[in-house]
Amino acid sequence: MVNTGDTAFILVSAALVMFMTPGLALFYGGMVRNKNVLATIMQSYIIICLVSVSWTLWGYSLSFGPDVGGVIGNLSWFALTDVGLTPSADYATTVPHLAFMVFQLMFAIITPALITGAFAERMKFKTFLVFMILWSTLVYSPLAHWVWGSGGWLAKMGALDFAGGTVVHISSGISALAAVLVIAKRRGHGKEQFIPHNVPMTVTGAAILWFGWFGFNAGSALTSGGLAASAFVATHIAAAAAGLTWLITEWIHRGKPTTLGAASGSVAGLVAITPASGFVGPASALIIGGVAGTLCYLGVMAKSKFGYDDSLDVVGIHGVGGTWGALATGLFATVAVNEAGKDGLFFGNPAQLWIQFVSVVTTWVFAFVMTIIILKVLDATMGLKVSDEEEVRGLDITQHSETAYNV
Amino acid sequence: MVNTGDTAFILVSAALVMFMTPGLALFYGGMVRNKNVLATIMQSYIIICLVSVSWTLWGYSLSFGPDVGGVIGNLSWFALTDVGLTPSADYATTVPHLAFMVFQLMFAIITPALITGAFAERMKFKTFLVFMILWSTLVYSPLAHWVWGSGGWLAKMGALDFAGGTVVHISSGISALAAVLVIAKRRGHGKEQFIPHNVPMTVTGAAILWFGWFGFNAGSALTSGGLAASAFVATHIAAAAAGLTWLITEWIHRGKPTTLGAASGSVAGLVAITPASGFVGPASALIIGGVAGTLCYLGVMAKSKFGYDDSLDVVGIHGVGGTWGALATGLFATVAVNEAGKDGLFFGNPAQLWIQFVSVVTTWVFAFVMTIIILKVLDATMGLKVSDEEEVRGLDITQHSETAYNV
Amino acid sequence: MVNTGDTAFILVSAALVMFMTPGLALFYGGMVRNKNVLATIMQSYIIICLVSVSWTLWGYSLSFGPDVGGVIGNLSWFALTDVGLTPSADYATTVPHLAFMVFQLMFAIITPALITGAFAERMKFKTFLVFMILWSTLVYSPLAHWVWGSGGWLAKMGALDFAGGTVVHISSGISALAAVLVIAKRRGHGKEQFIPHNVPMTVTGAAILWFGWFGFNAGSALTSGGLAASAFVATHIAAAAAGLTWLITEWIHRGKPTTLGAASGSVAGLVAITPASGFVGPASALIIGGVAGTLCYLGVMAKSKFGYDDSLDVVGIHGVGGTWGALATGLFATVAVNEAGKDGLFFGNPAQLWIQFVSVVTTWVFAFVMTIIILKVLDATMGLKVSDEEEVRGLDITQHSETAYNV
Amino acid sequence: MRKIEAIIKPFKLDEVKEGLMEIGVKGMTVTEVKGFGRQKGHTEIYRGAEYRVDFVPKIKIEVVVAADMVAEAVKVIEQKAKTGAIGDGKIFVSSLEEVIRIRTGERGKEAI
Amino acid sequence: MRKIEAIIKPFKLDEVKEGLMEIGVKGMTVTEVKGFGRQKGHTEIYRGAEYRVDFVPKIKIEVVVAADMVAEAVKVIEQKAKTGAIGDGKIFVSSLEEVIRIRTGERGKEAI
Amino acid sequence: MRKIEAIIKPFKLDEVKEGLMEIGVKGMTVTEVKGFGRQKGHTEIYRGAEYRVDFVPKIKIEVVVAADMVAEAVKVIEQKAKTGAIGDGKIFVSSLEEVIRIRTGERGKEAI
Ligand SMILES: Nc1ncnc2c1ncn2[C@@H]1O[C@H](COP(=O)(O)OP(=O)(O)O)[C@@H](O)[C@H]1O
Ligand SMILES: Nc1ncnc2c1ncn2[C@@H]1O[C@H](COP(=O)(O)OP(=O)(O)O)[C@@H](O)[C@H]1O
Ligand SMILES: Nc1ncnc2c1ncn2[C@@H]1O[C@H](COP(=O)(O)OP(=O)(O)O)[C@@H](O)[C@H]1O
Repeated sequence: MVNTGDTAFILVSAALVMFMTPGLALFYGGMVRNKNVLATIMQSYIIICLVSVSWTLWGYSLSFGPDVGGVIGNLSWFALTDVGLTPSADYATTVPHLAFMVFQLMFAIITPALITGAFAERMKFKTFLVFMILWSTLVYSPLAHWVWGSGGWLAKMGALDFAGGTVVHISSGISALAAVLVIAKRRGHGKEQFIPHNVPMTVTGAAILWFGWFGFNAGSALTSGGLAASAFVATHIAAAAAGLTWLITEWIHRGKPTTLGAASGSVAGLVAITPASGFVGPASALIIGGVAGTLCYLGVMAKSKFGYDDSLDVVGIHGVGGTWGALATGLFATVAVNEAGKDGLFFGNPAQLWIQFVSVVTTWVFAFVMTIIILKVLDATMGLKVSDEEEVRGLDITQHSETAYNV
Repeated sequence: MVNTGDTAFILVSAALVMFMTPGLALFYGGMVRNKNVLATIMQSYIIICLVSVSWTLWGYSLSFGPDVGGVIGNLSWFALTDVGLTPSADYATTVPHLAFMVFQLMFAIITPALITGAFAERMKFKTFLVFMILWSTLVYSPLAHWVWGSGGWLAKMGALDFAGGTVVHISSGISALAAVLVIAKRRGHGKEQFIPHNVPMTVTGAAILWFGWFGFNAGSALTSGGLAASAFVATHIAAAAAGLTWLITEWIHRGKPTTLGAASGSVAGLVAITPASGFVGPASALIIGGVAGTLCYLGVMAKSKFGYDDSLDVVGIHGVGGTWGALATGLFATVAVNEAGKDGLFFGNPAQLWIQFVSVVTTWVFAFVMTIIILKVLDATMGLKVSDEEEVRGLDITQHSETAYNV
Repeated sequence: MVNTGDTAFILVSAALVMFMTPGLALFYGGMVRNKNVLATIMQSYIIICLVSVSWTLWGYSLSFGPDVGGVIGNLSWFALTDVGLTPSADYATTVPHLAFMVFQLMFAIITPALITGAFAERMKFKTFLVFMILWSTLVYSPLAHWVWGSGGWLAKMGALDFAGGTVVHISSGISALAAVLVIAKRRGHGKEQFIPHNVPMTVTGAAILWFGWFGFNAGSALTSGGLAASAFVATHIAAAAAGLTWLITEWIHRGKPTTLGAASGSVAGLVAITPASGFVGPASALIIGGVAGTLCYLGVMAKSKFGYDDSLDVVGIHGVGGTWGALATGLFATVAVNEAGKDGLFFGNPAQLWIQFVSVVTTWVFAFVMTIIILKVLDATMGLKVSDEEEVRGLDITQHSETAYNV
Repeated sequence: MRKIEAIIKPFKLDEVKEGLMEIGVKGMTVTEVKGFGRQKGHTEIYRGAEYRVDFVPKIKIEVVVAADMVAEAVKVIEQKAKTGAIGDGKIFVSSLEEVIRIRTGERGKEAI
Repeated sequence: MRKIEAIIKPFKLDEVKEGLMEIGVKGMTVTEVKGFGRQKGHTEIYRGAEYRVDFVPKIKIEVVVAADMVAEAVKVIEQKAKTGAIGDGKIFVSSLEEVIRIRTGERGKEAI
Repeated sequence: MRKIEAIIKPFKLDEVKEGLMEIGVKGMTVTEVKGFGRQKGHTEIYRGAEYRVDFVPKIKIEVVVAADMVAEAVKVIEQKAKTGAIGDGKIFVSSLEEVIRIRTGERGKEAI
């Protein structure tokens, strides 16, 4: 039976999660140089359009449709056949099936959008479009099915991922890592200074992300009530704690607390709490977030160490933060918060940590290998990177014949 | 009886729709030149203030108050007399009457705000204020009454308009057409290049519009449940599809896919799906949106053909998109989605298309004629356009003694 | 028992109120000079992080925990002990206690953030952090307890403050006054011109504030239904009316209606209606807002009269608006709107005005004295103001080693 | 070789540019500047306080031409930039010792 | 006719402008520039990486005056723009061949 | 004293600056300008309409040097700013009558 409160909550949550992707566009857009801001925003914006159509046609069916061997959904829900105004039998049984579908769609949108930060300022737009369709179909849908699909093998194994630590953050973070290994660095990387062109834009984006993340995590309770409230609180506290610890870490390391640091830190906290949000209490959330702020800061430092060009730190924030969060779920989860969950190591169940570890490794390997393959094929056929001259003139003009600001 | 879930949904939807008008302010503000951005934002912002007061005093009563001959409401609900904390007998019977009232108010705000794009960069602020009060009272309230008011003649005739294809989009789009025929062109129109001064601002505005539109369309179900979910999904899919088809159309036509195009296209899709959103399934929404993207692009092209100066393409997007959407409702509507609706032509009921056609033509004629009359009177009495010198210096300085950016 | 509709409403409201603080960051950020925009945004942003942690640990317990002599809560809810997934016995009995807690947290965040406008462009970041922790603990928590805490003495006395006229606006406005008396003026104050560097940013911030304020005021009903709808409507109408009257007042006074004026006016209206929003009908809201627009304009004028440097007019808007609103509640309140409320003077109960007056004076004195003390101590120990040279170079570079815009 | 600097009203830029191109000028450099002069600035109002802004947005055009082109170029700028209203701007002519095209190393007239 | 170009600290603009007006200068043109010199730039930090920014915001004032005014104008600028701290800037004086007021076509001294 | 003005491609600024520092130049002033010349601009597209943008972003460097440094400084700029592609820019050299350091009042060579 459809419950009006639950439905209101899921629909509003879906709207909030949708709003995250434009938020991400601003978060990323502010960090690139002037000449690439539109191209960066565009990558997020067009993914909303692109994935919405592919998800409607086949993505949802592959992810959540009737299970095929624990690995993938079949295509019997193609074009949303059988996805109607009444609840589904398997998912979110108090809200219309369409509401669950569209809530999931918003996750399917933002996940590939997260990756775009890795190759910002240098990818060909045409190739980008093809990459995103392929990635969404070949990487996201299987992963979503494994973890959240009825019959998915990771779900059956008992892996906990409340709102997307593996499916969303590890998958995007590790695919980002694969991408920066395949796509050549930006011209001048390591020599020229790539300074954010508009930090207020980035902070605005971070704020929209934070705002939308309430829908992301609390909405993942799929009902309105205690669990949603608990996830909401955990989300907020972790973000706040991570904002502070990132700030403190850089204050110690570099001698200054920065605005971009506070914003980055809070996003790192949101990433880390995502898989745990519906399984842990407020004090655990404080710790998970607090650790994430410092850990992701170190994760970002890694790129200069290893020399890869992860333009906007997708690996350092989503890869590291998502991994930490998925493992931390195995540490801090407690059935006191969520009966449908499990206890973690700190609540007497070390097995859960192992399960989490397996799900993390699986996601790492799967996302990495698949992304490498897709990109290698595209490199050979369409080319990944714009020409040197196009890079110098900027993607806004060369890919889109636009300039962001005309004063 | 008041249902908490429904009420939560309507109130949040009202908040979302309210947020659309500032979103519109950014959408429009980014497209004008630097020197007119504040004046453009101001036109939307002050309409929120202005129409909220007039709606409270007389607008709501005229639109939804006790029917007078199918044409208008009477004034017995002046200053919200009898509009209270319990549900009304006629509208949204599971939510407080005040909630329904304020939800409708948000529609009454954004509709005139949409028109401002047509005469952006050139209208006198004082005349503008008077125009908006008159238009809201003499054009919007009657139309709203005909289509949504209890006893309204278009409603009785069976015209379907779920969330405002005729009342909101055709009325604003056609009034925009009337306006650009009466108000002189901008200096330098056709010679100088009017390039958007801040495209990220426009995309941000488009994103806020999209986000708020969930409240607009899904909220128009007036309850939280299957219908709301269905309208939500239709809305999102149409926007996505239109974003893609606009992009593809311009890619073919001009050789480049633009960010502004993706944003404009998705808005066109949102416009077109509005009247249909609660009557059609996802596949139909995909088609309605997909067609809208291309159609509105052509609609925008029309202005250079005919030479009128519709600064920000209100005719091309809202006039064309609204008309298409209202007619498409007559094609794709199905009682399978909404029992309270009708079947359209493709579901065996060609009569509905005729009814839609009548409601479209009526709205066209009424909005056009009324707007011409109001503007002619104002032109004769107060003057519509700022002086040449004021236009050159910009409206921000001359109308408001402000400059947007001081670096 | 947890009600899904109420919970959905409170959680979404909490998200909306959270979003207000970044909105405030933009509202304030646009008004400062280029070189201080990040520092200004940062002050709001980091308060979100800081207060969320302190609130989780001790703030909530002090404010809402078991009463100690009507003056403060005890620390038995430290780190949210006993604050769980089921409703509390005392507060919001149809939503999870955690939901109520997090809703209140958002108020605890924005209140100190409001003060930052007073000393914008000149405070040392390190001292600022300490100040905020102290203020939140020593000023906000007691006030919140007195007015909203179970057993609080102002509550027992019958003072009405629906959503924070005293707790939020007077407390921040008067603390702002205290702050500008203690912290030295900006260099060049009264000689140089401090012009807002980005008015569209400020208007965007105002719009987000307005949007979030629906959660603030309507959410304070703590249930979804008639009262929430009524508060929602009152909020919106007051904002609109105040936007208009501020505009008219400055039009008469200075000869021009400004965008910043419309935005400031609507915020003033939102401030003034806050304590009254759940106790008054729409017509009263129209008056309360209308008066607020003019009154706060005069309040802002006062600063040049008295010569203090309240950078962004916290005193004029929150101090004056909050005081007017708290008193107006004593005039316009009616049990016809809220049975749990009282009648005000205009509804036959002059005693209520006296009670409101007492609560206003109490809050004035308490906030003023406490803030003076805290700042004097910090001045002696850490120093409040950056050096002259740092002020000239700007806080962004000197406090955070960042620049906002790099074109 | 002479350098002509002209401070003009921003909306006259296109006309001046066209005019110069017509007489054979191949290049120029343009800067956004703020001018102070007989033309009044304006007043801005923020929260009821009035601020005087004395500087007016102007465009500075720099064109380097051979000595024999100066008179003609100046005439074109005068004609095209003129509105007759106060604030039309100024033209300054100075002499250059050397002009070099970076791409080719050409000097003097060839370099322009 | 001489052109005086002064590179000064931005917050000194108003004082310099007032000073010049007092001695009878009627107009000037101002440009936002970035200066590099003995005055150190600063370090910025983004996501833990340090960036050196060598350029410091400066204001360039251009004033054209009759030859007999140069000394006085230069003196005024020197006085008003001086803080004594490094980075106060430079004044460059050059000669102009011609000055024209676009509005009237006046040349030379009358055109200033 | 000579003033060298160089209009260069923006991304060459750092190299040119380094080059000049190496030969002992202590300061310079940089302005963002828009150039028009043989190098084509580009087309922008907004809502299906094409707009020609003729102006290309350039950087103007101004360096004042003693007369005996001019040749070397020009050479360095030529080398560092050159890509060989159209639009590399120009160098203009003019003479100054006087140079003053505001901070100290030094004149001439000492002031640079
Ligand atoms: N003495 C001067 N030195 C440099 N620039 C000047 C001077 N006088 C005027 N200008 C520039 O010329 C512009 C126009 O001058 P103004 O006195 O306003 O009007 P007009 O050109 O009609 O005499 C000013 O805005 C300023 O940029
Ligand atoms: N040789 C030069 N050529 C052009 N501009 C210069 C030169 N040297 C200095 N400047 C300008 O003067 C400004 C101040 O110079 P700087 O060496 O920092 O301090 P000071 O003026 O006290 O000697 C610089 O920022 C730069 O804009
Ligand atoms: N006659 C000129 N006067 C002033 N600036 C010029 C002139 N010609 C060219 N420039 C500047 O030099 C830049 C480069 O010139 P361009 O003709 O495009 O290429 P190139 O330098 O290779 O000849 C232009 O963008 C413009 O800024």
